[in-house]
Amino acid sequence: MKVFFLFSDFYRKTIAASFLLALCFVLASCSNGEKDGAILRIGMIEEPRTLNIWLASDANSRKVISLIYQPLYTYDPDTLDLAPWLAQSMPEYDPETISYTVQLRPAKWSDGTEVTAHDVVFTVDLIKDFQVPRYYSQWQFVKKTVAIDEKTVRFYLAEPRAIFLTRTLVNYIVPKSQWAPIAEKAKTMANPLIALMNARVEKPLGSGPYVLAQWREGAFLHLVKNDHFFGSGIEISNRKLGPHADAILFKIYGTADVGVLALKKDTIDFFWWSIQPGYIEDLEKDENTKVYLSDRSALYYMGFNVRKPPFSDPAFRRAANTVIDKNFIIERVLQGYAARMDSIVPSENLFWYEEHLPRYGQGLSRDDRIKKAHRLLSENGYTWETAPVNRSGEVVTPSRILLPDGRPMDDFTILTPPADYDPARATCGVIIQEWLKDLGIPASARPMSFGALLQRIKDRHDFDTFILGYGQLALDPDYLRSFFHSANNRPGGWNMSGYSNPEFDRLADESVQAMDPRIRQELIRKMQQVVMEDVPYIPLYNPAAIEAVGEKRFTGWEQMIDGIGNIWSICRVKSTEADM
Amino acid sequence: MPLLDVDNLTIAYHTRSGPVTAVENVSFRLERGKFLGIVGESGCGKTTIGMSLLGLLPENGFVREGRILFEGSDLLALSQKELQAFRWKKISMIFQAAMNALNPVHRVGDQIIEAIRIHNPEFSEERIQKEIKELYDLVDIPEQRIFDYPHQYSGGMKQRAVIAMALSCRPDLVIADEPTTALDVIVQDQIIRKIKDIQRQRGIAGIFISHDIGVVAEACQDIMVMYRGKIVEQGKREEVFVAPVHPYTIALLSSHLTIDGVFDFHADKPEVACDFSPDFFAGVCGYAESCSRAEAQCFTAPPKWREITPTHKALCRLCGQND
Amino acid sequence: MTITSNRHAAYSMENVIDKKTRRSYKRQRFSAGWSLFYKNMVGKIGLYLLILFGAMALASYIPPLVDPMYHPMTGVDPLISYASPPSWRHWLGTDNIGRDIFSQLLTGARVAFLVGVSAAFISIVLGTLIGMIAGYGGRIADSLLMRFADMIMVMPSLLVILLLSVLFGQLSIWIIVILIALFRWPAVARVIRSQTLTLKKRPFVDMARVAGASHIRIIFRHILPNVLPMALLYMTFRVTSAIIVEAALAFLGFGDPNTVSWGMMLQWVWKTGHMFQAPYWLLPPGICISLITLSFYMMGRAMEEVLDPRLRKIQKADYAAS
Amino acid sequence: MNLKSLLLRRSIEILVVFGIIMTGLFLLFHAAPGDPISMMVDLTMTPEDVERMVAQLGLDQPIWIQYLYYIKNFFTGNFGTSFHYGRPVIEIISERLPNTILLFTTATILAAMAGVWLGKIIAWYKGKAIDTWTTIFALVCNTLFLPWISLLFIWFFAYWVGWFPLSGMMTPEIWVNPEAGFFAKAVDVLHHMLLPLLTLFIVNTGSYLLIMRSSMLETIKEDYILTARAKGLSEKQVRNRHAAPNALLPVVTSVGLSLAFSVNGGALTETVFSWPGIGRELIFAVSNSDYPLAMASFLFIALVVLVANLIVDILYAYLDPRISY
Repeated sequence: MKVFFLFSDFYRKTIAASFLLALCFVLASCSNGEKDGAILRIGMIEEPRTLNIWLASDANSRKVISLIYQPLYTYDPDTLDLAPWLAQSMPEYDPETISYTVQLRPAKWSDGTEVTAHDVVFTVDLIKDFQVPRYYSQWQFVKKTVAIDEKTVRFYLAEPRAIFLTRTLVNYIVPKSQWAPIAEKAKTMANPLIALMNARVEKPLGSGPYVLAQWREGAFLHLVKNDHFFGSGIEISNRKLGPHADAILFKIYGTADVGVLALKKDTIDFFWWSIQPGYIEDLEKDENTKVYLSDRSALYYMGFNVRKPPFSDPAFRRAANTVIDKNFIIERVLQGYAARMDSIVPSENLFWYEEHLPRYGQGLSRDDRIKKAHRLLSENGYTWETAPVNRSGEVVTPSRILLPDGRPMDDFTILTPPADYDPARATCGVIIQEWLKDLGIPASARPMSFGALLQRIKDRHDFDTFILGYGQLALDPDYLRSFFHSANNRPGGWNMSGYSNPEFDRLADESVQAMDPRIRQELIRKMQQVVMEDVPYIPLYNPAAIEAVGEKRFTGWEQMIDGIGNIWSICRVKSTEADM
Repeated sequence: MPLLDVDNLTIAYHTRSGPVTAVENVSFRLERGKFLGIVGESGCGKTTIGMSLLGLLPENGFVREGRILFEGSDLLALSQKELQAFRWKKISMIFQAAMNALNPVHRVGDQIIEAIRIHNPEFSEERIQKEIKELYDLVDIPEQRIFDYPHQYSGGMKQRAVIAMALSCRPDLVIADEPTTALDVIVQDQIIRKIKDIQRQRGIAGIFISHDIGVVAEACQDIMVMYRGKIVEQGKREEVFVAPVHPYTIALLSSHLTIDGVFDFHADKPEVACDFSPDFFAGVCGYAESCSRAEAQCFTAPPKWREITPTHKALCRLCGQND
Repeated sequence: MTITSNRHAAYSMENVIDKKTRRSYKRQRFSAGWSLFYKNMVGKIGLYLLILFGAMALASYIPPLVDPMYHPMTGVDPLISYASPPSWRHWLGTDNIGRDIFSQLLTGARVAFLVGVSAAFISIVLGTLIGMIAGYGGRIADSLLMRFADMIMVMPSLLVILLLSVLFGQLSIWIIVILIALFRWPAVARVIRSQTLTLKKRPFVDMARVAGASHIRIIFRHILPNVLPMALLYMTFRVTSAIIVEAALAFLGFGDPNTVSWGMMLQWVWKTGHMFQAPYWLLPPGICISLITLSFYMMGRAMEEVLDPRLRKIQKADYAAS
Repeated sequence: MNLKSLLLRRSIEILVVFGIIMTGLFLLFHAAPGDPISMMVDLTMTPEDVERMVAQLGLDQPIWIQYLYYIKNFFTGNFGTSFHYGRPVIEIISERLPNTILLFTTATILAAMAGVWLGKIIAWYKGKAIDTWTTIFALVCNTLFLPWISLLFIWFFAYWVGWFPLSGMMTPEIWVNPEAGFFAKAVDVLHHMLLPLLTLFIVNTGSYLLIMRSSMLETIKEDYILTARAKGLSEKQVRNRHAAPNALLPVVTSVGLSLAFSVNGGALTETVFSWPGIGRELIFAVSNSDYPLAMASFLFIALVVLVANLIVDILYAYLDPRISY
């Protein structure tokens, strides 16, 4: 009789019950409508990987961490100069001892204890002891850090370094009370660094405007206002700081579409993610949402493996640069929301940017670009059975290009990140492949998952060409040296192209030591000329940061380079209801 | 009033190439407590007749003309609901393949109880238990096997269980459609004896459908021989077996071995009359092609009913040369 | 009489009936099957849809000839550099870089056929061979092969292919096709095996064996022709699953970037943020994927009814026991 | 065969199959281009770290010893550390797996029940318009491209009509509210689950309906159906008591066989709806080249499918007395 049971009543009851339940939920959803006006709701595309500051390298973790840990100095939103943050004032430099002295503000950790010079010393020593990746390179030239008194700290440098002010001092300071025990324990482990980086910090102790209250993995993060935040009510860089929202909820949306829908539906106040241009029109139509377009300091480029022929031939690279239509990419792939790049340094970075650089194919029509590239290649010994430009000067479909030694060029790949990671770069790969084919250069685009891609390019040097980008390029152009100095041409080094030019090396070495900005500017500009003459990287574009907020509940976002998602915004946005 | 009166029944099936007649102008009567045997080769329409009595023709079958009167009421006029109440209560059936007639996922006892309960909703639980024990007793299956599953039964037991099921509502008429086909000879014999016993005990009427003339001969008083949807000869058992008239019946009988030997119908063959009934059938004799005695007229003119005795008739226009 | 049993009869009398009658018999069988198929509403809809998609696939060669800007991958409208709604110039509008969605849609049909049919074909060949070997080969081969088939069957193919793509990097469309085929044969093998098992017991196989035919000859000459219709039937089902898996891969961003498939189009519309803004871009590829799988599925079901004699018996159903 | 020995046999079979899958994965991992070490190594590691890890994982050993390490690590729950999260993989899996099981089993059970129920009824109207149209409708549902229809559903039901949350599994506002009790939280999770459930339900019900319908059509030709009718059972009784339980058996088998395919769909649904399940985690891990997480997620998904198959086998045995008695 058991089967009878299965088939009669049970069925009807289950179906009726599930229907009732469904109804129940729909009703429940309606009653869940009330909202707490004082919670700032921020959408994120992915969950942070970790809130362990030493492991965090992804954008989402850093967003959350930036609200918890604070640096000594931060960038002024208007001038992008250093603004004292945890520090009371600008550092004092003593050229004789090559030391900087920093005075701290009266600031407290979120547990109410004072932020002291000992915390700063501890942080620096920890980074140096453990050689924490990402941080170590910025601190390694700091010989010694000394706490002069509870609120004064002095850094002794081994040699003058230009980046100390612009890069090193904006790093976060961590509390000794929380990290010292972890560090002690880690030192006893087989691999101290891994132990440190994998240590779980359930409740990170910070000095920022918010502290973590709850992290529900896979769903949300809940941060509440730090009552001990040093900035509350004071004015820095002519801005009065809050924070005004009682709490922040980070909601995870997985895909940008849903994040944007959430914004339109007013379930979040800000989507902290640079969205695709496709959304702009729609969001601008909606009266409750506002789109912020901000400049970015970013570099998207195509790189060559100059260790390998024919990519080792500058003429070949110049021809490739000539045939690539950057305007096409910017106008179509990025819908115009990007700036053209002709140097490794973004043109918005006026102080360091060099204007007088070769422009290759700029302003030419497709045919003219092909003709120019064809001329360049022919002059350098490349031949074709059917050339891309025939005798009467018309552009035709060429046969495969023959290298100067007479052999046909082998197929090669343009490695790009996969489309789900960045559709723009994946599309660029395919488009550039087609342009190169106009010259008979047998390219094929190959998206590859990001980790594997980086590993092949950076660690194994096993590639032909690639398209990559730096989303947040530091304002100080020290990266030129990292990218192209021959000393960095090693597995794991940042000179992924394998570029090597003694003249560039010399200029780069000089620039490191140049403490006079004028002299350094001169050197940096020269470095750009050298690089752009040889084009180991073809800079493509610098996209705009497109961010959207819901205007209904919070206003007062602070726009600066890289967008509105910054500490200033978080400290200053106000609930519209509070005003009433 | 006879228990069952089938009058001029014609049944056809819809097929892709139009309707095909399966049973044509069949008429017969059955009295209470009597057993009627229908004999014929497979596909001759005998099962169709059985099914039509229960209103269970396949979905593409339909009664073209004729009447089926059961205790004077017309079965074909019954509504679906009335028909459901009528089935098993009045007429039940022992199906061809007992192996498949029992639902494999239900216990045998439950399947029998189900029938009792539907038709006797007023029965108490004890009463039902009593009934089923009686039934099992009747068909000689040990009581403790009542609630076994069909796959735990042997072939003979299944057949007996099917018989028990057929008797569960004390019907007036049981149709047994090839009840013994799939069984071996010994079991066959047991089953037939059982059926005869039960008939005697309960006094029910039956229709026994088989291609096996020996089985029919053993159980039935009246015999109908069918060929291609038509009754070709019908009469009392003795008449048909001792003095078959239709060449098909003769062929059927002469090819059959009984347990006692070949049917010996030549022994004391009575005089056979040659009275043709006036009603003619449309179409020529279906058997003519295979008939060893066919004459020219068999291929051109329709066959006629010959009444040999009031109870014995045959559908054949040949006369006087039936030896 | 049913078609299947006729077929066995026809082959068993191979040497008795002369070729001509056999051919006419085959033709008759085909036309009977065809009329049955055509009467089936599901089959008819499926067939019309399929013809439509076939026409689309063929038509995909035309747009680039009309104007290079209609090239599905590389052609862009010189005047439009954003996603634009349908117009006379672009019947279904353009995507965000100004490519014509209609010509992409047509090319998608070609890719779908290519992927679907080739993956299905490979898996059918594999499945039929393995099924016949398992069915014919006897116990050890049978149980080994079928255990193996069961094992493949419990693997979620899409996820395995994803895993392979993380291990081996971006997969090209042909590798994807082969991988899909490798995960899709077991169902075919099961059916073919059971058919082979029944065929093996038929007299004509015994006759062939007595006549001295080799195993290979028996398998290919006597068993294969009889299991072929079933294999073809399964091919239609395999086509659908191949198309779905390819589309899902492309949708997730693991497709071949040099192919314009419908899944790829969905991925573009998704990742470029036009999902909920450009219905003219979002709807057509999704509808096409759904409809092409539907059409193959419907064809398959209709064929199943033609081929399966037991299902065929139920024709007109005036139920309620007349 | 009795139930116990069947269970035992199937369990052993499943263990063997799982062993083969594990081995296959191990071999794949070794056959992949590039050495296995470089795949396991995080970009932040120094050469010494790598060496230490090589020793720890036994990657400097002969392949069969490595294999033993691999098996040992599996059974001790040591799947390594996720590159992406920097946490032990087992932790992530144990967070995600219950969510998947919740969504997937609910969807499968509901869809199977509804599909079976509808298929049972529809088969009774074979040849009528309602049958034809339901069949076509079921076919359409069954062939809808899942991620696409999920997106349309999100847009329509969650955004435009606004009945459901857009995605995810919980409403943070409710979960951070200290006043919200268990019931409110449970309702919230179920509310989030409804739309993905509906999507999976619609797509899966179609296929179960079709299988049940065909199976019913086969079953009603059986003799015992005729017996049941002859017994005077009403059509509904015949259908529900006699045809359906038998027709259900092949459906149960094919549910088992199609589980793997529905897992594909489950992973896609999880991804589109941001349901924090293991399928989404796998796709995510694949995107991020998080090999340890991807491998472990896959193994667990395979395990889920195998266990589900075992449950289906038990269900089959329970429903079919020929096996259980």
